[in-house]
Order: sequence, then C-alpha cells, then structure tokens
Amino acid sequence: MDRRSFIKLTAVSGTSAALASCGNPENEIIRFVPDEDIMPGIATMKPGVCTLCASGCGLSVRMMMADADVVRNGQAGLVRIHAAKKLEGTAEHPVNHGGLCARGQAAVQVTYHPDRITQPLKRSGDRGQAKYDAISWDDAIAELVSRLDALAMAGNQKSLAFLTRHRRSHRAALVDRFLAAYGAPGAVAYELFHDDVLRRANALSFGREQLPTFDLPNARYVLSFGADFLGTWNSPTSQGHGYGLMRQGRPGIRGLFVQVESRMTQTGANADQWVPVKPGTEGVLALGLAHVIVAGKLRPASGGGRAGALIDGWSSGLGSFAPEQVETITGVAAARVERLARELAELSPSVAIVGGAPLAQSNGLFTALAVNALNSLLGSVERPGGVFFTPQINLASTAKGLSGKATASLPLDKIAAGILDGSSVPQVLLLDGANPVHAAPKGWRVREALEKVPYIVSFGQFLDETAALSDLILPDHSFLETWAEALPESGSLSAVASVAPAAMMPLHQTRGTEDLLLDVGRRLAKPLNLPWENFEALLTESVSALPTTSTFDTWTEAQEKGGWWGTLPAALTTPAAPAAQIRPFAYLEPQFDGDAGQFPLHFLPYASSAFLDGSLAHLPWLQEMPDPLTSAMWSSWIEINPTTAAKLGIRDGDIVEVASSQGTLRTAVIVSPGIAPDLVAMPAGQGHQTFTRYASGRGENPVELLAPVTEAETGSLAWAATRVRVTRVGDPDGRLILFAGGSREEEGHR
Amino acid sequence: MSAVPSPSHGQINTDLLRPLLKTSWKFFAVVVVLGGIVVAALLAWLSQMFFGFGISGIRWPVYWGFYVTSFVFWIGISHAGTLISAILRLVDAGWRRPVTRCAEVITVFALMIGAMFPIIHLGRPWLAFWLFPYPSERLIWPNFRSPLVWDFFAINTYLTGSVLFLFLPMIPDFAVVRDKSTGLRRRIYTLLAVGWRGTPKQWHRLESAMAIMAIAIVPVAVSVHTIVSFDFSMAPVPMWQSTIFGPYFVAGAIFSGIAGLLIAMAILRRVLHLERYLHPIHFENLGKLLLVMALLWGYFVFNERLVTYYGNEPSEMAVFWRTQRESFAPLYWTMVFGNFVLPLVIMGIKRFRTITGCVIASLGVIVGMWLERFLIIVPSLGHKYLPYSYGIYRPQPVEIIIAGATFAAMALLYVLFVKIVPIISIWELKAGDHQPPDGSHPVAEKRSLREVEG
Amino acid sequence: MPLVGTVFARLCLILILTLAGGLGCRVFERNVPAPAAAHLLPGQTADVFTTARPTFAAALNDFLGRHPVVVEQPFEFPHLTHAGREIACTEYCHESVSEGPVAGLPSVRTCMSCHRTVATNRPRIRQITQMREEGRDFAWKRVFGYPAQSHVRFNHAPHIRAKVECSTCHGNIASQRTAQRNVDMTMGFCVNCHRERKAPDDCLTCHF
Amino acid sequence: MKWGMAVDLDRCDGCAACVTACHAENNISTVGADQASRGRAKHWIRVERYWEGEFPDVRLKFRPVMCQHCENAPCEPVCPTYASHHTADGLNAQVYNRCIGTRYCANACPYNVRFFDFFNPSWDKPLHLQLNPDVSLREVGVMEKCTFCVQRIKATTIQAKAEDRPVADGEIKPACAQACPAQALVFGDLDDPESAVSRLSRSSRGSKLLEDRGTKPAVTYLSRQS
Repeated sequence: MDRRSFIKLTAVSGTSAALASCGNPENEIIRFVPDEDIMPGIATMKPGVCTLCASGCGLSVRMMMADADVVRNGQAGLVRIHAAKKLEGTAEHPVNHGGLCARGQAAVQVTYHPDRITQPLKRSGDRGQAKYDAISWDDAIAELVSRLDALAMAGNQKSLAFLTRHRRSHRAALVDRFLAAYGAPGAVAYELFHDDVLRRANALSFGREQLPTFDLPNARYVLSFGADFLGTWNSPTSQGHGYGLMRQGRPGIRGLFVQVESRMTQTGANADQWVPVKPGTEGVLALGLAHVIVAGKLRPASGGGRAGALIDGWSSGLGSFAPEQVETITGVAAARVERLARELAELSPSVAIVGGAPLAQSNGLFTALAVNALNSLLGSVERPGGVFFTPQINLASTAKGLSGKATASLPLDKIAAGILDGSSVPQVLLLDGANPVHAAPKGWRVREALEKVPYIVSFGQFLDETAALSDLILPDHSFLETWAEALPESGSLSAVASVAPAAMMPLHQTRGTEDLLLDVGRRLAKPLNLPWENFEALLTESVSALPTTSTFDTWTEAQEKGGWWGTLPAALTTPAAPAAQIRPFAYLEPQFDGDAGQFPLHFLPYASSAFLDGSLAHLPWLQEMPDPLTSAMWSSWIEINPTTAAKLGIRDGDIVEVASSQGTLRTAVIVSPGIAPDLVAMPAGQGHQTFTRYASGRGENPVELLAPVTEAETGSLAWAATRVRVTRVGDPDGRLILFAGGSREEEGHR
Repeated sequence: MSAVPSPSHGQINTDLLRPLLKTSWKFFAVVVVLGGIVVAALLAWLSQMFFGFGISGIRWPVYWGFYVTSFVFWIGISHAGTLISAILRLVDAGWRRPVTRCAEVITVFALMIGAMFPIIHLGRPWLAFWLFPYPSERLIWPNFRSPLVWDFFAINTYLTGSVLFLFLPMIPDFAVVRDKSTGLRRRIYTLLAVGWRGTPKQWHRLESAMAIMAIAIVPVAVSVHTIVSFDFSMAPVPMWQSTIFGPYFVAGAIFSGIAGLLIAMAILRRVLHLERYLHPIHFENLGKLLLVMALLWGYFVFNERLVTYYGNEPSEMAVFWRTQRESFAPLYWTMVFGNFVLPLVIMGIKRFRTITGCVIASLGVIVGMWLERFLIIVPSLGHKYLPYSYGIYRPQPVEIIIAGATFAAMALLYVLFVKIVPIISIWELKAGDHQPPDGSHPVAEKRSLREVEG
Repeated sequence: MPLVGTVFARLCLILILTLAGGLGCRVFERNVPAPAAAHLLPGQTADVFTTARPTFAAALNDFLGRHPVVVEQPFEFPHLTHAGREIACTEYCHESVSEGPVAGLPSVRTCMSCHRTVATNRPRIRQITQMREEGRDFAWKRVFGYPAQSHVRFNHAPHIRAKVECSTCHGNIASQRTAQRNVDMTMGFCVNCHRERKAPDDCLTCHF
Repeated sequence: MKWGMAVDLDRCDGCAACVTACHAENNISTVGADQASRGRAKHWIRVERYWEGEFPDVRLKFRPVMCQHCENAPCEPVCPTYASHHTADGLNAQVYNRCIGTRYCANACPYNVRFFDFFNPSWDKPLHLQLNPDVSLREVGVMEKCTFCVQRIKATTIQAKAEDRPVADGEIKPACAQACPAQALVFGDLDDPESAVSRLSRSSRGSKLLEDRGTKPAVTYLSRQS
C-alpha cells in the first residue's frame, strides 16, 4: 500500500495525533507557554528576503498563529508559534516588483521541511554513511574551535578551506573577512550553472565584474543568445516583470523578442522568432550581426568602443564574419542574419542578452565578448532599453571592519586535484550550501577528494550528498528564522541591499552561521579581529552608512521595507575597473568531449525550472510542479528531436541509455520538437542519493555524464561541451510521470 | 401453443414445486460459492471506503469508470422482464406464460444490483441519503435539475412497480404452496399468499390489477433508461451530447435484457429439468425478438456514428477516431461483433436458432452491451476538449472484483428466489392449456384452480 | 458423511476467495510503497498530519454532530468570578474576537498579566503561577467549535460589528464556572438568524 | 459585483509561479510520485503548453487554465446536492461539506479544472505548520477546485465593510495573480466598467476559452501577439 493510504489507515485507527484545530477531543495534550503574544487568526505581514537564489527578491511574509509540536526538557507537547504561512513579493522592491517565482513561493517549505537538521550533529558512522549523533552546541563549537586552534598552532592557517555558492551579501563578505582574519584563502564558490564567464567578460568589456541588468520595459527589440532569462537565469523575477511590460506595458508599442538557442527553453517558447544555432557558434552569429550593421552603415564601428576592441578584427569591419561565412559556421541562413541585424539596428532601443549554454562552451568567453561588443555597437550599454549594471555597494566603505579581502583561492577542480595528488590537502573544510559531490563532473573526483580531507564541517540545513561526508554539522537557521539579506548584483537599475530581520522564531535548535562564525572567531586561542557583537551589528553598521530616503534613519526604514534601495553616493559605490591591456580575442572552434563518431549527439544539461541545479529538489511543491515545457513531475528525462528519435527507433516514454566518455545513465525519453536533431537535453536537479525523503533516489543526475571540459580562458566548467550516445533499452516503465495528456492543440481537432 | 403435449396438472405441480420442497447439498454448495464471491466484493468495497477511493483506477480526468458502466449495464438488463412480459401480456401472446416470471425476476434483481452502483461509486457513500428529499433544519433539498436525482426517482419508481408486477401473479402460486406445505413453511406462505382463496372476485381483481400494471409499467420502463441516458447526454462532453441517447439506451437495454433472459432460461431449463415447460419454441421466439433488437441496435449505432462523423465537430471526431481505429478500436469492434454480427448470423439463420444458438448469441450480446456502456463513458471522459488534460483510465482490482461479483450476486439472488417461489407461474401455465373460446379468463382460472386444489 | 465434507471444503475455499478478493484490492496495487526517510536523524520527525479523524468514534460523533455534554477542562476557570468583577470577556482574554475570525483561548501569559499582582495567594492562582514557571500552558479543550468536516469558516469580527450578543451563540457563560456548550450551534441555528437579520445565506458565506 | 479575471497571454511567460502560489495559498496537498503517476495530482491552476509546427519552425504557446467560474457552468446543474452552485457575485462555489463525491461536476466541466481527493490529504510534520487557517482542509471523497481565493475576497470585503468603504479595484488579488512576475493575471469586478479587469476583458485581443460550449466564462484570455 502506498504511503498516503497507510497514513489514512493509521490515522483512522487512532495512532496519529488528533487534529488540534478542528474541535476533536484532544486527549491529554501538553502545551507550553508561547514565547510571544500572538493574536490568533489575524495575519500580519513581515518583510523578508528570499535567499534560494542570488536574485535577492524582497518578500512580505504572511505570519499567523500555529500549533507546533516541540520537545521541551524531554517532554513532547504543543506550543503556539507565529508561523510563516505564505511568501509574497514586496510590491515596491526594485528587483521583483511584487512578483515571486515558483521557487520563491515554495521557499517556505525549507523552514518546515520534515528532514531539516534540527540540531548539531557529530558523525558516528563511517564517512558517507550519514550516521550522526546529537551533540550540544557548546561541545560542537568547542570541537570546531579546537580544530582551528590546532591549525593556527601549526601555522597552517592556509589549509582551512571554505566551500560555498556564489552570493553577494554581507554574509559572504563576513565569511571572506573571517577567512582573511584567520589567514586562510578566500571562500571557494562552486555552482554547476555558474556565470563566471559572463562576469569575466563584463569585467573586460565594461569594467564591471558582475551580471548585467536589462531595462526590458523600455526595450523594443530583445535578442537573447541562449539565456533562459524568464526561467532560471540571472534574475528571473525581475526579468519576467520587465518582459510583461516590454510586451504590453506601453500603449501602441510592443517589444519584439528573438531567441537564439539549440534547445527551446521556457524563455525561447515566448520568442517571436526562434533561431536554432549550432552549439558554440553563438558568438559568430553575434559578430555576423555586427558585421551587417557596420557594413550597412547602420552604426559606426567605433561604437564598439572598449568592448569592440577586444574582438579580433573589429576595427577592420569583421570581414571574416560576412553573412555567408556565418551561415556555414552557425547554420543560420545568411538572409536571416541580414534581417535580424537590420531589425536590431532599426528597432532601437534594442539589446542583446547572452547567458547559459553558449557560455558553457570551450569558447564561452569569446561568445560573451562578442555579444558585449554587439551591445556596445548598438549603443545600448547604460542606455534606456539597454543593458545596465546595478551599482554595487562597496562594503569596505559602509562597514570598515569588512575591508581587507582574503587571498583568492584556487577553483574547486584544482583543489580536488591538489588533494588527490596530496600536494595540498586542506585540514579543515567548511561547507556552506555548495553541493559539489552532486553538481561537479565525475572527472574532478570531488567525492574521493573530500573523503581525503581530515575534517569537514557543514553549516547546511539538509543532509545533501556533500554534507553527508561531513564530520560535524552545525545547522544554520532558515532564511525566515534569522537575518535574511542579499546584495543583488543584478535585476535592479538602482542599488539594492535587501535586508530583513527574522520573521519567526527558530523552529529547531539551529544557529545563524554568521553569528556562529563571529562566536568562533572570538573563542579562538588567538581571537580574530571581527569588530561586531553579532551579525545584526554588522548589518546595522553597514546599512546605516547608506543615505536615508525618508524621515526615519536608514536602518529602521530598511528593516521595515525589507531593504534599502536608491541612488548610491559615489563614495559608497564599487568603482568600475579600468580597461585592461590585453590582446583581442579571436573565434576558436568549440571543443567537445567524445568523438563525433562514437558519441554523435551533443549533450545539454539545463537548469530545471523547479530545482535549478538541484539545490531545491527537496521541496515537495517543486517536485510536483509540472515542468512548464514537458509537464513532468517527480521525474527526470531527456528531450530528443522526433527525427533523431525515429532514426534510433525511440518512441515517447521509452527508456534509453545515455552514454558519454564519463559514464552512462538510464532515463525516460520525451520526444520534443523544440530541440535540434544533433542534440539531447536533460534537466539537472534530480538523482540525489541523500537529500531528504522527497528527492532521494529519484530520477537521474545529468552531471554524471559531464566531461571535465573547461572554458579555455577562465578555466571554469564548460558544462555544455559533452557528446553522448543514446540507445533504446526498454519500453516505458512508468518512471516518467507527466501531468499533461496531449501536447498539441490539433490533437483535439482531427 | 407449443408442439409438445403439455403435462397434466398434477405433473405441473410436482415438477414446479420440486425445487421448493426438496433441497440437495448442491444447492448449499452453489449458494456458498456465489455468496463467497459476493462477500469478497463487499470486502473490496469496504476497503475502498477505508483506504480511500484512490485504490480504484478512477483518475483525473476520467472520473467515471467500471462502476458507472456496471450501473448502466444492470439497469439495462433490468429491461428484460417487466417490459417484455408486460408487452407480451398486453398482446396476450400465449407462449409467454412459462417465460414471464423468470423474466420479471431478472428485472427486480438487476435493478437492485444496478441501483447499488451510484452509491458504490460515491466518494462519500455514507452521505448518499442526501439524494433523498427530506425536510431538514438546513432547509436544503436535492438539486432537482440534476439527472442523478432523476435517476434516483426513476429507479425507485421502476423498482416498486416491478416488485408489484412480480408479486401479484405470484399470489395464487403462493396459495398452492401454502396448501401443499406444512409447519413453518406453511405459515410463511400463508403470509405471502395474503389470504388468497381463488374466489371469482379475487381472480377478477388480480386480472384487472395485472392489466393496469402491465400498461403502467411500460412507460415507466422506457422512461427509466431514457433518464439513465440523460446522465450522459446532459453533460457537455464530446459524443455524449446526443439527442439519440434516449431511444438508443432503451433499445440497448431491451436488447441486453432479452439476452439475459435467454441465458437465464437456458440455465433454469437445464438445472431444474423444465424441458417440458420451456420449449425450444420459447427460445426461438425470444431469439427472433433478439434478432429484431440486434437490427435496431445496429441502426442506432450506425446512426450515432454517422451523425457524429458527418457533423465533424473537432472534439467529437477526436473521440470518434479514438474508438473507431485507435486505442479503443479492439473493444469497439468486439462490441460490434458481439452485438450485431453474432446475433445477426445465429438468429438470422433458422437452423442456428436453437437453444444453444440462442445462448451463444446472448453471451455475445451481454459482452457487447457491457462494452458499449464502457465505450460511451471512458473514451469521451479521457478525451475532452483541452488536449493538455487528456488521460488514460486503467481499472484496478477493486473495480474489477466489484463489477465481476455483480454477476455472482445476480446468480445468487436467482438461486435463492427459485428456492422459495415456483419459477414458472403455475396457474398461468394451467390457464394456458384451456383457452375458452370466449377467452374470458376467470372461468378458466377458476377451473384450473379447483383442479389444483382437488 | 461426504455431503458435510464437500460443503466444508467449499466453505474453506470461499474463505480464501473472500480474503483474496478483499485484500486483493491492496495486494495487487500497481504502485510500490514510497520510500520513507532513509533513517531519521536525531530530532527529525516522521510524524504525519492528516485530515482524518483520530478514531472511528470521533468520525462517527462528527458525522452525527454529537458533542460532549460536559467538557472537562484541564484547568477549572471560573468565568463566574471574573464576569462578576466586570472583566469584559473580549477585553483581556478573548481579545482578538472583534478583530479577527477567532476569539482565542488565553494562555498562561494572559492570566499572569493580572494575577502577578491580583489574588496571588489563592491556591488556583498559585497553581498557574507555578505552571508559568514550569513553562506549561493550558491545553484548553474546545467547547464551541465545528468539526473539520463541516468546513465552516466562521468569522467573529463581523458578528461583533453587527451587534450580535456573545450570549446569542455562547449562552450566558458569565453565569457558569467552566464554560459548557449550552447552545446547540446547528446550521439551522445560524441560517435562521441570518435570515431574520437579512444577512447573506449563500453556502459560500460560511463554507469555503 | 461580479468577479472575473483577465489572462494576458502576451505577458504570460509560462514560469508556473502561479501553480506553486496556488498550492501555498489553498492547502492543496502534494500527492507524491505514486499517486501523481495515477493522475491524482491536484493543480487548481495549470499552465497548459501546446507545441505548434516542427523543428526548426517550432513554436510553443502557454495558457494558464484555472476554473473559469462560468456564468453558465455545466458543473452546477448536474450536482445532485448543490455542492457546486453559483453565488450572487459570480463565483462558482464548491461547498465541500455538501459534496458527496459523484464526480459528475468534473465530468461535465469542459475545462477539466475540478480535482477529486482520492485519499485523506496528509502533510509530513512540520510541513503542516504552513497550512493556511483561512482555507479548509478537504477530506477524502470531495471535489475541489479554484475558488478565485474566496478567502481573500471574504477577508477584504469584510474589512471594507468594517471601514464602511467600497472594495478598491486591485485590492483583492488571488494568489496566482499576486505571484505572477509579469502581471499576466488581473482579477477584479466585471460589473465596474472602469476596473482593470473590465477594461482588459473588452480588449480586441480578448476571447473566452471554449466559447462555443456556451459556458460564458468569467475569465478572458488576451491572445498572444505572435
């Protein structure tokens, strides 16, 4: 019998708890005195910040009374708490403007997740067995402190490593400061769907090492190269808001939108024109467009400016990117290149966007630079309807204590290699949110490397694959139980610092990692110079330094609004970097792993609309949310073009084996017309082993197929540069769960 | 009427009362087996209530399946008796006499079984009484616009009518049994015989009552299945919204009813050794009737299909092709074979119009008609207007068991009935032998009865 | 005695048939059980919250609308005493009644706001003072309430604004010691009042 | 007062924020993989997607579909107990406690937006702390569907009445409309010709879903421009 009917059975036969709120006789329930006075039945809205992705959307959290089961001094009972019921977007927040994406809506389940780690844990079994014993906070902290002291004693501070995700926030700054003060290298940020390439490109082209912000509401023509900017990339909620206004926000004007990609993303589905292109050649197309524009005297080549100068042959009119050549390289008809170019130039303000797969090729940086150059040529940089860079608050100047960065650290693959060849093994590894065991290519052998690390401490709230290797778990609060804050690097035209106090009291015996670090810093034998009582003090100092926009002082106002936003004085802004003198970049053929004969198909993993890279696979709402394009729930699959499928004798729902040079996996097939014949795509996110009851043992993880190909210039993972072979191994076996029956409207009209 | 010389009245009594008076262990065995299956179904239903409706195969968007199919099917079967015997009574077809009762019995039991399904298929069966219009402090009544409420009334009316129609002609026979039996049984039958003395007055009352019932029951029967058809034709579902459904369903009902009756008769004839009373001629006549209905049914199906095809309404065509040549085609063509081809061939050729022939044809029809109901309900629901919400229904054990057990239930009730009531109307049979020239019955009846008592 | 034997044999067969049939509906389920949590970490819950009644009896009582005549409270609160001292119900203890849907059942904190100083030496006050120190709160049993299955979304505030006396629905609590359900709040009770006062009586007014 | 909604398909980008928002607001239980595979998943609002054409000239269209709150709703006459009925302010109400689970309404609904509770819904503790106390928990055997967030409508109208003022246009937002980043969903009073929803409903791009069924939906779809 399945779980729910079993539950019904137990419930009916009286073994489950009585329903506290429904007037049933509550037999001898113990209640504890609530920690706060709560008006029952009345909802209050509190500010919050969503920290599930880097966008830093502002929340207003709907709080109401609820009866929580708790254990107090060994006795189980109920206590009234002020519980978050629903997350809404803050209407006036400059990033999300009142909207909130599906993931943000589900974020509330993070706090109430049944498999959250409720207290500090100490490993009892072997590594990876995920067997843990409860341990008191004092003992836990003492243990960590002793470890760090031991390192410092040995003068081995360098061998403390901190593994995290890419975020811009006071928290990240504090972590970096902590490491610097201790003398360790800076935090290592690892994410599967990283944007390192684009940041690097923007640094080169515009002196801004950050993700761009697009003024979609004023754009009349948007050309996107593979960026799923309405679904999963950059700041989706902000861009979604802009998209709505671009389409129908201006009387009489409807912005047009062209998407260039080889597998239709949720974003591409909304495009007026969808332009398939050979993987890794998007840059060529961009320059082809530039060529036509320049040749057609629609814009002066000089418009390329600094960004143009980085492109080899720009000044000479990009002779090698005439539409005909572009057609041969990219597979986009010359006539179409001409037309797109003219539309771009004439329907201004127009803007080009690049992100996602095109930058995850061996020549990703070139592609990004090419698109940047195109934007400059169009004159859409820092112009209405174009691309902007959200002014970044310079924390060193808002909070003096934060100045002095830690020395840059090696990227994850280098570290893993170092550990494996024994050249440099971190003695203590602190884990904060990153899950490379699940999200890094097999070739890097991250698991084997981490198993060699003598001592691993995790601050995560869940026992994911990487956390399962840790010796000590110091669970963090959820973002509703503590200071939630973010410094969005994009998504808003004005500078933003999203900050919100804890909406509710902690549900479990968890502790805020920020305060924990400060505490540890104090407790060390040689205390670190971190001049803050607690994280709140740091925030207060930093935010108070910002100019106030009302009669209140900045800090009070920020806490009420859920953040600070407005015009940032130059003194507090991170300055743009000066142009670097480097040789221009030329187009290089994209390199793919696996030879075309043995592995005929390109393999494209993509960020799942529900789980992104998999960090959200533990939320049941997202598991059961039908995927926008396939309507799949609770499953993973590969998408394949009908003609290719026919060639391979594959039918919808069949089970196939996907093999790359790195390994194989078996999953179900969805035959989809929205993908190029030489490509198969698979959503990331599933295939967890130890990631809560909802995600464990569900679906397959495409990362297992990825070859450790890196982007030539930046050395970051080129996750779209693997080739695979697909073979049918079986009939549909029900592992693929679809919500929809039909996928074409004509089906109803035969 | 019949070719074979009819048996003496004493013979009739011994033959027809044998099953009542003598009981072999076989009877118990059969009852136990059938009863067991019924209990199994009951258990299945309980577990469905207990674990939740989800253990059935019902799903979004196919919210009706085996249960409603069985409902329509059994209500259809119920048209066997009452309608047939009523019509035959009205036209005073003499050969009907041995047939009528076992037909009417089918009606009553089939109705009882059919009427259970609207309750079985409820999400919350314990609230079924809300269909009953009773005054409550809530001041809420059933929604009289809902075909389901019409069903409720139609079926109740029909059931009451059929029970009366069955009971009235049994009274004289109960009297016979009363006089033949002793002890407890005698007392029971005394009650059942409601003081029947066989006085002319009583005979006259009985006759006129029968005449009235016979006339009254026909429109009721017709209305019942028309209303059942409204359950579908009132909902905006492709292939449901058809004006033809009323007659279509009634025709199908009578069709399946005759088939059911034929099978029942054949079994009775074999088991109770009624060869002397159920002559091939009865089967042949009913077989002819079956043939007629098969043709009529064929006409309706052709009509329904053609109109849909010609109308060419997109959403309807989707369902049309689904049944015609896609996923449901095998079932569809099985139905056509069982309901049309088979009866046409067997009943059409005189040589085949034997008892066995009839039984084979009838089995085909039973299967076919069950499939017909299924094919009306499921393909349409799984294939409504928005392709995104298409769905495929797979019946689960609980539904299969319950649907299957209804046949056991039917058999069980029949066996028990045969145990307590002569399955062939004794007095009618006797009356049948001596058709007085003027054809005024009471005389004949009186005589016959005197002989019975003498 | 062959007859008995065969009958007995058949009876056994039936028993098996029956069980197979009934249980079959579960046994032959296509879908396999969902994997539970691998193994619970310390402090992690495997408990489940459902809409089902805790027991068959509770379900039956709800279905028949039966409520306990006398509700035994874990702590005997004398309404009489407080009302006698002119302490308005909605002022201190059921304060949210005029703002929101529910009146709210006071916690020990509420009591102590007065009884920190008032009548501290009374045995019962001592009792709650002690509870407060132990961090224990009252597990009040609901006297007036609806079973979940009736799906009533009752909102006090509009009734208060419409000048409906508390006693209309709750009877004269002030004259009782522990509150008892002395008004039978059936649907008819609500509907009649709504009709008299020309208040909306669409189902959706209360059931959603 | 006649509540209605306008869905601008030119704004909708299919992000499915509305779907999760609806789950969060309306205590819709997740049924789990096993039951989902048997068609028991409940999504009061769904984003339908339809492919058009073949690669490379392929297009995809999104269409959020929720209960259309038809003025002439097929689900209402067929319900034997009035569980499904129409209210004065144009809502298609589903009264759970009156529902006996004939599922006839769901069959009659041309949009397939009605969902049946096949089991008693359940939440792994402490997920139940998120449940919205303003929305009742449906038990096994009843039908449920989009209510236009009637709890929000009630709350706001009661509040407005208390403050003795009319409900302002845009003051009431169902969870889906509130979550939508692109503001593709607009809710309001169709009787007020000046309300945003009325103005959109009058748009030349506007049309009703399955108009030819004669259901007179309260939801207007504004067609996509490409």
